[in-house]
Amino acid sequence: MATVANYANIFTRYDLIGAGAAKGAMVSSKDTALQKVLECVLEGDSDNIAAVVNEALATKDPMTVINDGLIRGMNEVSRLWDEGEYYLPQAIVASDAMLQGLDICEKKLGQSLEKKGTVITHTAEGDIHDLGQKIVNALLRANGYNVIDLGKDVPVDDVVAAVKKNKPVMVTGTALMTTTMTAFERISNRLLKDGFETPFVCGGGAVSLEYVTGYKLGVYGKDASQAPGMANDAVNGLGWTDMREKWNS
Amino acid sequence: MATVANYANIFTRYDLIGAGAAKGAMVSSKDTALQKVLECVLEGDSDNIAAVVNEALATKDPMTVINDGLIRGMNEVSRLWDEGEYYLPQAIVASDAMLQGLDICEKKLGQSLEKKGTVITHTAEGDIHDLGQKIVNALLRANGYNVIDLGKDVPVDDVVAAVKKNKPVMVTGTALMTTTMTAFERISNRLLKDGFETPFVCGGGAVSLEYVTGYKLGVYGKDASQAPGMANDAVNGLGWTDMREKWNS
Amino acid sequence: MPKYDKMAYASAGEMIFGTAKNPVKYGRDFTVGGGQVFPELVPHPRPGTEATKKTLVKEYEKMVTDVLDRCVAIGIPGIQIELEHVYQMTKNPDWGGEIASATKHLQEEYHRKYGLKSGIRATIADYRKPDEEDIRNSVAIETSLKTFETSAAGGADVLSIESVGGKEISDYTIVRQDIRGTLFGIGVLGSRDMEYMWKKIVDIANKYGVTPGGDTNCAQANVAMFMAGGYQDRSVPHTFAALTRAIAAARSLVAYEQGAKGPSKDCGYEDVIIKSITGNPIAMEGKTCACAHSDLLGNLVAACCDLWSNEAVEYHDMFGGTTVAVFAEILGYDVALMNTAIQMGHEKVLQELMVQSDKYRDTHGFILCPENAYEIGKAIVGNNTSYYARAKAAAIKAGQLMLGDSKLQMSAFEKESLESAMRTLDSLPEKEEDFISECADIYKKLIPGFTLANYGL
Amino acid sequence: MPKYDKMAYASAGEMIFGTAKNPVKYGRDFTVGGGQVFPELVPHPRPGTEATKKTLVKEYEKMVTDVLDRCVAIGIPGIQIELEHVYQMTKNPDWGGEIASATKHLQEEYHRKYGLKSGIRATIADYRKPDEEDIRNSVAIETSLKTFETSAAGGADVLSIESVGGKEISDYTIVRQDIRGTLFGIGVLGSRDMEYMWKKIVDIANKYGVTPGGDTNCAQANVAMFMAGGYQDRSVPHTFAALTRAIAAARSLVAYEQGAKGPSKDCGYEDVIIKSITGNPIAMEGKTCACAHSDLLGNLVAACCDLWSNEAVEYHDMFGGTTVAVFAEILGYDVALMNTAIQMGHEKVLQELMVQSDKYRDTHGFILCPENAYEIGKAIVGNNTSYYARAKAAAIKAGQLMLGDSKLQMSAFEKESLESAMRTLDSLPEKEEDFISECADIYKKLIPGFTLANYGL
Ligand code: B12
Ligand code: B12
Repeated sequence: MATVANYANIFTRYDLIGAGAAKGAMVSSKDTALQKVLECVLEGDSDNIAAVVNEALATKDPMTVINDGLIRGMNEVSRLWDEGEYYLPQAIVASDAMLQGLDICEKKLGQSLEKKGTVITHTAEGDIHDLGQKIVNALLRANGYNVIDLGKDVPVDDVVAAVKKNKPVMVTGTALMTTTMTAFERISNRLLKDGFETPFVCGGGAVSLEYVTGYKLGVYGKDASQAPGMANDAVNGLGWTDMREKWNS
Repeated sequence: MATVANYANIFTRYDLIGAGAAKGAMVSSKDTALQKVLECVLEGDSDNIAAVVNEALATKDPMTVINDGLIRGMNEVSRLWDEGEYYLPQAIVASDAMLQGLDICEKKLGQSLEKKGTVITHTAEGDIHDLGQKIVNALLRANGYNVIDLGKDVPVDDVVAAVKKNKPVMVTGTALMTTTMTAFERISNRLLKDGFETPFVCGGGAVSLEYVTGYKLGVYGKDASQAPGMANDAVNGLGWTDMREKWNS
Repeated sequence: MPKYDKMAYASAGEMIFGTAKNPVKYGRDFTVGGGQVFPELVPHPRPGTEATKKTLVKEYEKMVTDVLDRCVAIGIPGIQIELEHVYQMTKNPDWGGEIASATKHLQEEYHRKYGLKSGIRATIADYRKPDEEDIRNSVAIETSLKTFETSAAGGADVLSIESVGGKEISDYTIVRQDIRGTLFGIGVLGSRDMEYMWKKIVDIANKYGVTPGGDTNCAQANVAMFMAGGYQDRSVPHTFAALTRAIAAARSLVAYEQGAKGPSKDCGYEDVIIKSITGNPIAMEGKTCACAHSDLLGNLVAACCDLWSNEAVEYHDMFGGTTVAVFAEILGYDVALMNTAIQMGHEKVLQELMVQSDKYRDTHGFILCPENAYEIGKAIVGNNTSYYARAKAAAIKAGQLMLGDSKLQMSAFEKESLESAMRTLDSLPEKEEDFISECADIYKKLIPGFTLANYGL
Repeated sequence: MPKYDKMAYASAGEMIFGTAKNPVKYGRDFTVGGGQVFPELVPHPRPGTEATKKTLVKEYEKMVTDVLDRCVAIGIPGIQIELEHVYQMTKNPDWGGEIASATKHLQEEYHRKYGLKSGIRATIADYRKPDEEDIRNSVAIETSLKTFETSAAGGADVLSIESVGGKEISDYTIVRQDIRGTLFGIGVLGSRDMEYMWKKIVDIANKYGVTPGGDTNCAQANVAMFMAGGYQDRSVPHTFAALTRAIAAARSLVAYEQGAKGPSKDCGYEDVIIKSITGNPIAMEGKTCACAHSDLLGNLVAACCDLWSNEAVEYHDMFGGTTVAVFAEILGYDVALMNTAIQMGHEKVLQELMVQSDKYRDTHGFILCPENAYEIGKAIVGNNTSYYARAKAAAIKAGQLMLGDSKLQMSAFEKESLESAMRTLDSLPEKEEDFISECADIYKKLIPGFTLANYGL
């Protein structure tokens, strides 16, 4: 059987370009206990996080462990992910570890850290493609948001009712089918009718910028990683038109 | 070199199915002179039409030659075309011959046959794809219409002005580019503003039913062969909404 | 329980596009796997048309007519049309039935007029929610089964589904690069759910005299592959996605153990492994399904296909006609090339070209090239003691193959991700019951709503 | 006057995809005809975006980015992007220039980052109206030439046009099945107009150091082919369209006689004949240009291509990404298969498969399969006494070939149409001047606005 003389004329492995130039994590702590917390977060090591956090809490106050260990570690993870060093799973397992550590610190503190705000997430009526939503949930939680997860295949009525009840800073919708995404427009109309101007960030495979910016409140979310930034904007008082301006043009 | 064992597994020559079942023209005249006229039209024989029409006019009055020769022949051509017996070129050369014969008869009559009505045709501003329009022109003329041919790459203003001046029963537009068809909507708006409700039949490669039925006056023309039937409807008083109902749904 | 204990083919070299050991015949003169590849065209309705049954049926009639017209225009000898249900078609059983029936009438007309061969696949939407409901007794499962019936009664020739058993686990584990959980979600739970579902589907198919087609691991292996994405994506490692695919083969096989006959469902990239085991015809999709998603094995994946599909395209206008006609044309020429190769006796050469185009482009193509797929198939049938054992064996074999071919380049990150998964796989318990109880403990804590009862455990 | 008097290849057997006798090199590491086939992707803007320069430039930037991203995602080694001007880009020379420049910047960025090879073709719109104006001195020609300059200055690597000389005649004659007039409009007037235009285009290309690509007989042979359509269309006989194509080869050749170097323009289906004569690389399109139009030779037409194109696709969303990315992916895999064949030494087998897929599907494919194309090429170079003589010889040869192969089936109607055209061709005068004066008499009467002066006569 003949063999291939030169694969380079058939395909180019662009994924290998610049590979190996990995720079790794750039944060560390002089404190050994905090260093261990940092490492656990950076490695997403949920098995050991409890132990190292408890160890650190033996000598430090909870806010220090949170700020200089857990949150500092998570910020570095975000940087590594943004720069393509980490893949999504590294970001997610880190956030799992971080949230577990946080839990322990909060117990010790005797109170929960104040959340940055509440976000309601859902996957459209008739649609069970909810993986995008799950990623959004994880990333928002890792960034300090209180997430109300309405789940998948959520009737329009339920989304509207939840917004009225919880007055979130932002509501999100995921839809993967062009035949289910039409629910978003109905939600938007209902919210407006009742005087709500909550930014409504919509994303998912079949959903397009063109579609989402075709109804009021709609802001298009291309990638789950944008969700925390968008929520921050909403908390900072940006309205849906400003957000659309910023994220969708 | 290997050869193909069985082409039937690669493609099917659907064009050959039922071939040979050709039934041919089904009209004839007992009158030899009219029979020749009929044959000339059926064969699209522009070289001989003058001679045979003149021969027929020697013994018959012009209206008989027109009705029982030229128009009868042309009707049969239309039937043959509709049934897939004739190709478009047969219809067009027949109409060429028919129109030449008509000319001679009209001269003898001393007056033109009354036209069924006036139709204005054009190809959109910026567009020189005018072949569809040319076919429309030929078919409308063959069907007794006075065609005002504005040509190709016609500014919106000129189309509007021509409609105002000539008050046609119908106006047509051809566009082959999605970036030029947008002129149709502007024409429609201008006509409406000035109180004209002339049916505006738009067609051409890139133009779709969806687009044309998105603005007022617009009726979508899929095939040039529909133009005469549409013009007949317009003459019979159908408005653009009726025509859209009839042709576009 | 696993049934297959041997390979259908004596070697990978025997496997080729267009021919399957067990061809199936249905529809209008339509034989799949009988020496000729046919296109499978999947049309999707425009948003808004799902509003009423009337508008949706009309949309399908237009789409199907455009497809059949294009076949006749360019000489495509035969075609399968997949009615891949959007939610509304399954949710309302009579909609699915009526659309199948409208499609059948059109196909019959073109068969009468032109002799155009044809078949219809109905893929019922599985909209059960394993983390929210009893998936063996819910409105969702009852409705889906009802719609299988109306579809078969209406005119569908082949029944398929993209079943979602174990998705609640794999959704959690795939984005965490957790191979243990992924093996559990797909290899164990997915397989058990399929056994349950496919018994019922095969019964319905038999009741109506139609063909039970096959399933796909869209809900899991395609999620991983989709997220692994292109060369620049950083969502899921490509090596991890390849392991997921190998596991998926052990799972999707269950349909055939319960009586499915093929053609398999187009988006099951694992189907080539399944063909090596079952000898049943398979539907595949690659470059010409770019309208639905990108992949890194556009040519290779056609190497053993019996139907060649576009996965799905939404109905819209293009300069050259509507999308459904355009993709019917491209698929039509793709299969014409394959059929010419068959007619000229050059099919193995063309297959080798397809393979070499993509074998070293990415890990997914690497493990699915016929030789490697065959090896994975052997690992599956050689470990048929439990769903777990064979799925694990498939993953380990895939990993060994990837690590064993020096032409397959990997970035350091990708390689480390593979080696780490291999270490985990090696460390897992021998016995299925041990694995199940280990996983049950872990994931019941982590995944709200997850319950073993959904899987008869 | 005709220049070519011999064939570039000693036999049809020497012609193959990916390799041309005279490769051309430009852009970012981009060589066409040097042993590798590349895709040529043609994006078209959405309606409405043509409203202002700003919106149109932005639209192009988005489209080009999507294309380049997809190349990197799946590993396409290089790509050409064609800026096929919509009217507004030519009408406003600075628009065309700015879009070329924006495209170049993006290509440079991807070349720098990833080593992605690339080139840009600008196809300026020829919007002269031969029946309404002096086509050698009009605003239209001046503007077009101006836009050639701004495009070359802006960043276009290759210049092309779909020139329209003689269209006023052929539009009249093609729909009347008048082969004499078609020969006149294409073979004589078209050739003369190209001689005039291409001198100027080559000068501009030289001035800016870019490559003069080639022309296409889109305005005439494609009209005939497009109208001949599919098996069920009844607008123009397929045999007539095939004759038109042979004539077109003699005409489009003029570009190279005036200094064009290739790659030819994708929609010139006659290009394979031209490659046989000139040895210049050619761009072709077939199955994967179904987005722009259907044809009956989707595989065959790739047999000798150096670039492989989608002709044109409007920018829209699909499930799998935007249309331009989707078609870049399909083209990318198409060429990967060809390049694999080249690398494995199986290119002649793959070529034969392409050919046999469509040689007997329809007359157009039949006359354009390499052997027959080569024979038509020989008829052209063997009758190089005048544009008329060689175009007529091409048509007669094509007709003889069609009538001489019993495997090529034709309906009675198609055959009669061919035989009737052949009788007419046989009856035409020997000398060009006689033919011109005969046609001048006839068509001046029939076609309002037609004037010999437009063609220097
Ligand atoms: C995997 C998959 C499935 C799995 C879903 C598993 C799961 N875990 O969710 C299963 C098998 C269940 C499935 C089922 C079906 N599917 Co499906 N599926 C897919 C596939 C291949 C990938 C989807 C996916 O998981 N992507 C990965 C996730 C992470 O991406 P994502 O959700 O888009 O999210 C990303 C962004 O969009 C964004 N994002 C998402 N939401 C939000 C929100 C915010 C706020 C922000 C900022 C960002 C954001 O962030 C994420 C990236 O970080 C797509 C193909 C495609 N082209 O999309 C088809 C697809 C969506 N499915 C389709 C169909 C038709 C179906 C079925 C109806 C088929 C059937 N008849 O069985 C059923 C649906 C049943 C139902 N009622 O829902 C069609 C939809 C076509 C259409 N008409 O619109 C597609 C396009 C495939 C096709 N045929 O072409 N499917
Ligand atoms: C031939 C052709 C040309 C020829 C035109 C020759 C001629 N005689 O008109 C030439 C070479 C001149 C040409 C030039 C260009 N073309 Co051009 N051309 C084509 C092609 C291949 C076929 C068009 C054709 O003649 N069809 C045959 C005729 C008979 O069909 P028709 O006009 O559609 O008419 C039928 C129906 O639509 C209907 N109909 C039409 N009008 C009406 C009206 C009424 C009332 C009714 C009832 C019916 C009706 O009846 C007819 C059938 O009976 C198309 C491909 C396509 N998919 O359409 C591209 C196409 C239209 N061209 C295209 C382009 C881009 C161009 C150029 C800009 C390219 C360039 N940069 O040079 C220039 C345009 C310059 C300009 N300003 O106009 C694009 C348009 C893309 C877009 N963005 O929309 C297309 C789609 C090709 C592509 N790239 O995919 N082109």
